[in-house]
Amino acid sequence: SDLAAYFAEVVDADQKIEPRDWMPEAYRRTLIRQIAQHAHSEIIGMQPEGNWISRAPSLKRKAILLAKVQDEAGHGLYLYAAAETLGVSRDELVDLLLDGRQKYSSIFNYPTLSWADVGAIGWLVDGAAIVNQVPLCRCSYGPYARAMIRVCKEESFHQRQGYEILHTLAHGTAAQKAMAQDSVDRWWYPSLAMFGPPDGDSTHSAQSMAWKIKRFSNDELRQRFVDMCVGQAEALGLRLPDPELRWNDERQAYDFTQPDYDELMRVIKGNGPCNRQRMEHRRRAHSEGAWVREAAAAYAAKRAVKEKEKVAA
Amino acid sequence: SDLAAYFAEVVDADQKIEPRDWMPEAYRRTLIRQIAQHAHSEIIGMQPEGNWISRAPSLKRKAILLAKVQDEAGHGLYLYAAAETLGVSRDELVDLLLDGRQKYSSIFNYPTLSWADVGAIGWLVDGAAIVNQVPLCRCSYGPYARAMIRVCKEESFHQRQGYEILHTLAHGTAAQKAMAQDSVDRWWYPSLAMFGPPDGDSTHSAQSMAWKIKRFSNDELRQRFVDMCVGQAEALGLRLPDPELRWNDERQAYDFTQPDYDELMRVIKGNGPCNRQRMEHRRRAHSEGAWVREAAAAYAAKRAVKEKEKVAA
Amino acid sequence: MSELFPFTLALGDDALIAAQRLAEWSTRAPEMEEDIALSNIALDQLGAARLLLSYAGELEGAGRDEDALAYLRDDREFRNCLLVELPNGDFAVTMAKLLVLSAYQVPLYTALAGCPDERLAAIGGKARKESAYHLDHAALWVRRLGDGTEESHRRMQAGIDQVWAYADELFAARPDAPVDPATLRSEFDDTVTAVLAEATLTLPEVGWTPAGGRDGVHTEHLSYLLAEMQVVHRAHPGARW
Amino acid sequence: MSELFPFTLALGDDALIAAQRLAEWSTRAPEMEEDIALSNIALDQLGAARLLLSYAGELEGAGRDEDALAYLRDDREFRNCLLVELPNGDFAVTMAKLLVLSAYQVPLYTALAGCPDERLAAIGGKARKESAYHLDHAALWVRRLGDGTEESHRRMQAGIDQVWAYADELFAARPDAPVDPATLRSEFDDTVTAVLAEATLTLPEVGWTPAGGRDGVHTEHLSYLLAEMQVVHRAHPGARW
Repeated sequence: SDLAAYFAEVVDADQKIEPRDWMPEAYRRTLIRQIAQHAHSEIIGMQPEGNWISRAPSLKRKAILLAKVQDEAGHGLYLYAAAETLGVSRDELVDLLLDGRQKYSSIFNYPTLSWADVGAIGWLVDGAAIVNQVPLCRCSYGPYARAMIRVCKEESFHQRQGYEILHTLAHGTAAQKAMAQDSVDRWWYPSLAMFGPPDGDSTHSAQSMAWKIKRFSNDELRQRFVDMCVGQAEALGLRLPDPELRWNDERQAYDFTQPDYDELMRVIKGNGPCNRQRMEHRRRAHSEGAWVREAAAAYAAKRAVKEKEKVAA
Repeated sequence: SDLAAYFAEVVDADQKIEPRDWMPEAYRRTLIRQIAQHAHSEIIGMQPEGNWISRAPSLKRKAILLAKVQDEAGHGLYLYAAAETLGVSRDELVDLLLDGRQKYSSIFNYPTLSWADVGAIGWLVDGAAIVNQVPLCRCSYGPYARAMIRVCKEESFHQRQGYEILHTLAHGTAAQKAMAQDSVDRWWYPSLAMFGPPDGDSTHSAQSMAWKIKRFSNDELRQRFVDMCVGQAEALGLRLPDPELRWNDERQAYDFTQPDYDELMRVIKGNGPCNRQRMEHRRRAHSEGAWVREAAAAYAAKRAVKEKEKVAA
Repeated sequence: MSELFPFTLALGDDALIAAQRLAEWSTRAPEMEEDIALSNIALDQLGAARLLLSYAGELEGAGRDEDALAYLRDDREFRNCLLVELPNGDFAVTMAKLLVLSAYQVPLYTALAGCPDERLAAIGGKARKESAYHLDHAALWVRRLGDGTEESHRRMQAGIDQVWAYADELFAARPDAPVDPATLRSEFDDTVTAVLAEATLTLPEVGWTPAGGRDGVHTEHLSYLLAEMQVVHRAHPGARW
Repeated sequence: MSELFPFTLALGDDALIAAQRLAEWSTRAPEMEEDIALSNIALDQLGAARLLLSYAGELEGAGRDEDALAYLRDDREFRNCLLVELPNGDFAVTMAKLLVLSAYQVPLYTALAGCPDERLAAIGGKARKESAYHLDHAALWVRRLGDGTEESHRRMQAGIDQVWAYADELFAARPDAPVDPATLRSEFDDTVTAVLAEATLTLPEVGWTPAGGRDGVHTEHLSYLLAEMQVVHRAHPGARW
């Protein structure tokens, strides 16, 4: 059809598909799923870091952390708005999350056990997210690409803050340095797993590549992330917990140990250390807030009636 | 009447009135009110000390405190049982407490602000309670008198523990000693107020004296308490916060500053620092436990039916 | 030690403890936009707290910075009003607390902006704009909840009933301070009365006036809040963060 | 350091953290008799914790007594199972936790009572009687709630569903220990299965096995519990109490 041809042409030419444009139903569905999952990840991802706001060890760090968690809520909102341009409502998507029918990034199912984890999440988890997301700024769907540009800008700010936290700890007291190393030890492999299963096992990839939703394979991005981290870890004075990590001159890249993909699958299936806790937290906030949302709606309805009466009078 | 004469004779002879005996309705009502108030005080009185169980600074102190708060629950139960011998049920009395129609000792409407308060409550509050209660061991109503004997034994044990806590603090670091002094400063006058308004303003006293429910006036007991505390404070190395406190050779007793009876009246009327908090805590525990009590009753009823069926079969 | 120290410390402690409580809503608010709004308000309070505590440390002249004051004092040394340390309760209680706090902070910071002490005047000038937003936000929710559903009306009235008595402490006379809070009461009363009327809510008669925060005699809640807030900082004496 | 140290420490930490959680019910239980009963059980656990931690300190040989071990370690150094650190939840969750814990501690302490180490044997001999009472108490309530009202059945089943997965960690093999917990699993399963059947409850299928407590990788709950438990002790370094 003409529409399909026009769609293919726009994608091929690296132009943007916009909400008003025709698009294949599978493209729409893929994007909704991916953007929603991304939005859910921002919202659920507030919890592990939010866990340390009340205990942040200086007022400055408390302010930075609070602002960061707030930014994540903001990212969630942009992304839900981007998904809404595809003809689905935020409420529907939130219900899909709360019912467990849509996922969020598995990384947020690990617990934050120390203040240093706030640093490690910033450095490694946000770092991995950026490597994943930078290519999405060129994604074929306009609203998603534009949301990602904004998100990535803020994420790289967050990543720098995380790096700074770890840097301060790694150059602080012996206990602080040990805390930092312990965090890196716990977060390294889960961060590597954020790029998804190895390319051989990845399902949706080929079609997403063709549609220019995805631009690099899981393994390419993972390698890029490892190569980026090695030098930063050295600068931090922290050790990446991989005895096999070494420069491969032939590949011009670092060799490294793959994360435990069985563990990744367990966590994706809902059986990570914190899946139940994260979902219960979100469900509780949602259900405990129901009376407030209802009140706001009732108030707005009353006001609308009053406005009408005023106009009529 | 013969019954009234017999009642008067028993009381005059310092014998005990027992549940099966005839007694004037006003005597019964006075006793119910007093015993219930006493029971309520034990139950509400668990809260200020219970506030420090989770934070007790050594495991030994934690065990002692937990056992003490548990003892208070036990005292509450004896006393409700003593009141029940007068033809009222514990559930009725608990409802009277929760509705605010019966009182508890005003002392428990002050907050516990430090670990030392656990010591000060033991030493001063339990000390004042003992001075109040020892004469009640000879009260004319048998079940109350016997409950008080048991309660007083445990209370003096608690008082010694409180004294010990303060002694350790007063002989510890400068910060510990300051903490102990601060507690005594805050608890001294409220403890004096535990004996009630001055004799001139006390309403029920004369009749209670005649019935041998009460044996000494408020002011007599208060004086006895002050005289007891002065030496103990010296031994502790802590200062009682009363510049007027001095030995009166003529009276063979200590002169002292009276507590603020206006404050006492405010607290009795429900306007102390913690009245609302204490009542809300109790009401919440009661209402949150309702489904458990209902389940226990339903289970017992089912079992009773099954037992009957077994017998019938 | 400057005579401005106790006043500045009290204001800083109000803001700090308010920030700590408001931040507890992060990830728990009734809707996502409100999560962001409450974090914003918490950030404003925290920002004011940092300016005030830093300045308090200078006024004291004993070498304590904002973190020393925030993390290394016990509850008996805190000078915040009781209102801000009360537990959050439900969203209605939180909005009742925020209404009272911001209806007090708006005239307070406005007056402070005109006081002779330049540092305090600068802090007041910055903070009054933020407080005006907090007040708008709280007032909007109090109206929505008060005039929303039957349940929200009941909860909002209960929230007001619960916190109203704690307002008195805010306006205790302090004649020597750069701004005597007693002079702010009538503006406060006008603000709150108007909001409650629009919200179809009633001003409760209370008959008790809890106080003590300004003298370091707090509720039983504050020491728990501080135990959590200070735990990491205190576990690493002398460390930098 | 004796090879018995890690095992003894883990048992002591289980008992200590269980005591801390159970004691949170003090003044909050559904009925007064139950307030007393839960305090009793908390006191038993605390008593066992003190014996075990004191002995652990001796086995370690580094001069740490029960209080040094209880108050001066961070969560990463605690070796308790995750089960005991989970929040209390409602009364049904607490009874589910207590059922699992005591159905594990009864055979554990019984076996310990016969182990070659005299001190551990003595502790086991004392604690097994207490644990038998805890088990009876938990089983009674699980039956009452499971076979009580519709609401209590729902809550009790939810309680079991919530904690059941945490049982696995208790029985992780420890072949070098005086008692290998793996050998206790079948007795545990028999006990719990019988109680749940009588209570008209179903054993959930879980499919996940949370663990990490024995290696010091806990849930996010433990550090909050410790912050509160340790706050006074840590605020006064070196003080006696």
